Amino acid sequence: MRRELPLAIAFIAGVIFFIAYFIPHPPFNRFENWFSDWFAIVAAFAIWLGALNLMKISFIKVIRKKSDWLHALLIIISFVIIVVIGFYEGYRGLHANPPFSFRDPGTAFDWLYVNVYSTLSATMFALLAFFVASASYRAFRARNLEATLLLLAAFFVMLGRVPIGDVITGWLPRAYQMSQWASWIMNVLNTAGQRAIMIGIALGLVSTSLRIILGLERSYIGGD
Amino acid sequence: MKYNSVVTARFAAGWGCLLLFLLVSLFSMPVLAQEEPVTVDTESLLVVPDSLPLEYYPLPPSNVRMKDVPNDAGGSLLIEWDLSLDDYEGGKVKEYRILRGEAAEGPFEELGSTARGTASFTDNQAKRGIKLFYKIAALNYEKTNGEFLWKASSESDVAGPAVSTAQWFNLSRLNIFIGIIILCGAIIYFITAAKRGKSFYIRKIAGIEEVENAVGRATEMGRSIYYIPGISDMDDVQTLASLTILGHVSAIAAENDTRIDVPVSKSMVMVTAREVVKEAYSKVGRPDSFQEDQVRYITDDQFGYAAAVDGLFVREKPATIFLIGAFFAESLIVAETGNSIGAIQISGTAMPAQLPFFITACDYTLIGEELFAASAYLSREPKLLGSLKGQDLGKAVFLLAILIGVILESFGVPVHELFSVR
Amino acid sequence: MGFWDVFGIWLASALTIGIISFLYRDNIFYKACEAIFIGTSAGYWFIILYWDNLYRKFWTQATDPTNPEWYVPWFGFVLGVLILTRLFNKIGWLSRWPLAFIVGAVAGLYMMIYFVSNAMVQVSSTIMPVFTGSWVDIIANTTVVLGTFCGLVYFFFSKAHTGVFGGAARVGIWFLMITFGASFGYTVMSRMSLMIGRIDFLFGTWLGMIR
Amino acid sequence: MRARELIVSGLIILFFLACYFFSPKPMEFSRSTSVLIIFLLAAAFVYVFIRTFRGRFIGRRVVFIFVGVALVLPFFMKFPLPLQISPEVQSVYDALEKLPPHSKILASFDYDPPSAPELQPMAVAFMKYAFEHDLKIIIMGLWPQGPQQADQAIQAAFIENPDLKQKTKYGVDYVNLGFQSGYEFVILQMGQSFKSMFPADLYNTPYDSIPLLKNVSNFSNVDFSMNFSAGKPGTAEWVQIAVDRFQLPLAAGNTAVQAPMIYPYLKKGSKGKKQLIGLLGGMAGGAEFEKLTKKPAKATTYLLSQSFAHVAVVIFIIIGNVAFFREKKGKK
Repeated sequence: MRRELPLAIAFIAGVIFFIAYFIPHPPFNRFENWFSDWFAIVAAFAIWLGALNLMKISFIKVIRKKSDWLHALLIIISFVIIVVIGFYEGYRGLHANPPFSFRDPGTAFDWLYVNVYSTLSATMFALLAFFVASASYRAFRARNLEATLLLLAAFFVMLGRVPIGDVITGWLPRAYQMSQWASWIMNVLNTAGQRAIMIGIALGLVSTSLRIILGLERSYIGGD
Repeated sequence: MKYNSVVTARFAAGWGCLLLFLLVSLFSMPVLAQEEPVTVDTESLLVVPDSLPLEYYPLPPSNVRMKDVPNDAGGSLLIEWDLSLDDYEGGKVKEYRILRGEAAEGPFEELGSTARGTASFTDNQAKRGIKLFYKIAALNYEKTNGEFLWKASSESDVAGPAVSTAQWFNLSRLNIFIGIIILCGAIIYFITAAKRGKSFYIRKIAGIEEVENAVGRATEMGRSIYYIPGISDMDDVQTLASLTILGHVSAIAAENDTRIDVPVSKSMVMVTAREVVKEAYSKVGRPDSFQEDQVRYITDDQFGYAAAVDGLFVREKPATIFLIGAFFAESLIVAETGNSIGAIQISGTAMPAQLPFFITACDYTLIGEELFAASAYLSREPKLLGSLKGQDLGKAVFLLAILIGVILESFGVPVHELFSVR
Repeated sequence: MGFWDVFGIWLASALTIGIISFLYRDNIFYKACEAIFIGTSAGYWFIILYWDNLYRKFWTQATDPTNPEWYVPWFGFVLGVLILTRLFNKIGWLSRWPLAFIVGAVAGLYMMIYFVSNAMVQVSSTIMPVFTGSWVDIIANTTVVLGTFCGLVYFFFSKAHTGVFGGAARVGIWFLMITFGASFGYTVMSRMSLMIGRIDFLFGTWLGMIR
Repeated sequence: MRARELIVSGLIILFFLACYFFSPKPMEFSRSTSVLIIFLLAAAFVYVFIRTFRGRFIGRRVVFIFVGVALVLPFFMKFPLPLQISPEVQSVYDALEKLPPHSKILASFDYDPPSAPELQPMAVAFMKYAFEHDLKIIIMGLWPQGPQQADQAIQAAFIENPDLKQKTKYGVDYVNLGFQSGYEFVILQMGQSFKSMFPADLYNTPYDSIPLLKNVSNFSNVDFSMNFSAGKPGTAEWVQIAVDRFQLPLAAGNTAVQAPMIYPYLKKGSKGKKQLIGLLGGMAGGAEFEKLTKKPAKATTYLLSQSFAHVAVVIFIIIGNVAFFREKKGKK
């Protein structure tokens, strides 16, 4: 019951949605849209698990005064603040006249979103600009022909995509300046490489999906 | 793996329902063929309201005909008509209005309008299975800044009844259906063949061949080996492939009596990795030299994990580092530190965005599918070997198609139609 | 600019500098900002999914009598509740049913979507008449066809890379390397743009030093 | 160690407060100071080259300082940049030029603030162009923050061109249908009917009472569509479903890291039909589009910093590799 039923469910769901691609006749044409609603609703429930788990771990750290309990306390406080404001603004927005969305500019939720959440996530990713530069200097070596080709392509694309590339190759006729090299690399060489990779990934995904449907791939169910 | 009956039952069920479905769609083919043509052609009446003089009125369009749009869920009809004779540059026709009613004389509602010179409109609100009647009105009008000065329209005769039907099989996707059936059939065939013990050839993969000398280097220098299985959890296929390779590397490390450390970022991965390494040690006859803390959990946080691993590299100075699995933006932080302490690095991932960093920073890299091919090669598991062979067959078909297709295309044979999507 | 706007800009600037301080070393400011980030992002998605998925997609459609398909969201609701059983380890195994349904359905769907758009369409657009158009087109088209062909040969595992086949694989890996080089270049470009966006905020919006 | 950490953080805070209170607003270097700065930067790079050539690598944090300087200082410099228009950007502009007034454009915003620096400038330029040429915009988003970014782009367009504000009316000239979750299934359902996916707009006004959407039922009633995307769901999904299945004319703006994966869709297929009309790639794509619409704005100013940063990374790669080859030759 614990292992056979889920595999059967996965098999039936997989076959139905596989066939639904080929049958326009209702109700099959509605399956993909129904599934998008179910997927969205289940995702909304699943995040309750994630959030509750995060809160549980953080609470344990705070109560047992673990080494980084302050860090955990800050996680709890910021989580509670944005959730409380989110619910408050949401309900206020629904019952206001004219109703507004909790995400509208001017609501407290939007203020938290712009000034805290998006600032932090943008800066977190922006850090990588520095790490890429230091890795370029200390680790990226033309150690063999393949790595040399890679660095050359990167060289021409990076310089070609900014005006400085054309300043350097200003002495060439317009059609042969570096920005045209970069466009040619992108439109021809990159297209060919990307296609080979996309076809490879597509075939890989078909075989993984088939194994999931036929119940050969069981890792997602975990232990008994 | 025990050859259990449930799996074969499922194979039979899967194939059975697909064949059944194929038969149903084949038999339904003739039924669809005879679509009754719907054309009505009678002399049209000029409707003359009292106020406007006759010559304002354009001649109406004629020969209105409808066709059910094939391969859809019903609910859409293609309406076509011959242009009104007054439809030319500067002519009297400015627009056409499409009107629909549920009875020949019944109330007509306006569906939409098309610009002068167009002779077709798709009505995709035609409820399935209901008889519908259409007529097209040619419209002449004068407008100043959005307001109508006057309007004169003359309608074509009523055409109908037309019914939109839904088809059980989308014929335009037949080529895709055949393609996916061949591919899935090949994968299933190779998996069952591999289960029955048939051995398959997999070409040499550079990264895996190097494992021996990389571990050998660590043994000579008397330093440890670090194995980083990526930061994804057990639901990522790349992590599963990485753990297979970990088993292989641990076995060689145990033979050479060199310590292998596996810091991980997900607790479930730690549990599985411990099993894999312990089993590798016992397989080589060294169960006692395995210590639990060789495989330990660091943190779930991406950058926290990268910073912690960097610290370990700088302190322990391992001779050989493996970075195999699913990596994200932290990949270059770890690879850079590994490079700066002069270790030999073998990496492998299927994340396209991280491959450039691994290729330039590491000595050997398993590129995309090579990661999965390596785990199939090492584990000899039927489902992995069978999938790999099935995918190779798919690639072979595509390679042949491209080769032959390009040649034939140069002579004008539209081979690409075979693969195109409508 | 009301008080809250000014305070917002100052807070955002403090958080930005806190995160950037990680470049110097891992310090308490960075740890505080990281904690706020973990808490806020978990809470943010918790709220977004509540209002957009649970309320707007489930509740409004499920309780709307005029909606002919009002029963559809209820099945999603049942799946969701079953997922929550994972919280209690006694009946935790129940959560495997919705998980199996989602994983199975996604497998069935993605198999088709990827097979069509990543494989069939790409192969169909690679099969093209090569000797038409200007000589620039001819070179471009032959290179694309050759590159895709050899790239695929490299990822072919059932034959050793020796002889002509080995040659094609070698050319294939060259094309792949150039593709990785291009995406390396673009990755650098996008990370730099992100940092430029932060600098525009710090020196522009906050300090007002940029016009 | 504690003391050094406090001193450094004290210095950082002092630096920013000094800038806040004492620096000229806005600060601009004269032409000569700009040239002097470039000369100093070049000298610093030569010093690094010599040092590395002798085998003594500079530390990770020194590299960070170089990158920081290369990113910040160009903001205050003024340099005319010879910007070449790439074919994929030109084809987006040409496609927009061919649209007659009052044509309806579906603009889907699938990105979030972290990718705003690359996509917001081109979104603002697109809104300005559309309103000036009397094109109607139907906004929606597959990412929760997308529609907000669209709103910010419209407000920025109004600020830069005030009389646009009077001319354009919400509901008649543009409408914002807001975010809908469900990834690519949203596109699929829009193929059949927009209304079923967006029963009401962002401000809960019902679909049918919006004048702009009177006879817009699905993709066949839209003349053009523009997709701004930073990942998944994004341009790839729009091509796979909206273009492949519903033949929607589509152009796109992508972040730089996403662009390489989208280029294959630009190539003419066998039927001579391109899946994607054109592509604005990263900030450079935005700057080229701004140049085409003759309104240089944010993207153009960012591009100078981008250029300096790229040159810095390229020089670091060269220095690293020269030292690597010298070391390898030494070992042999």
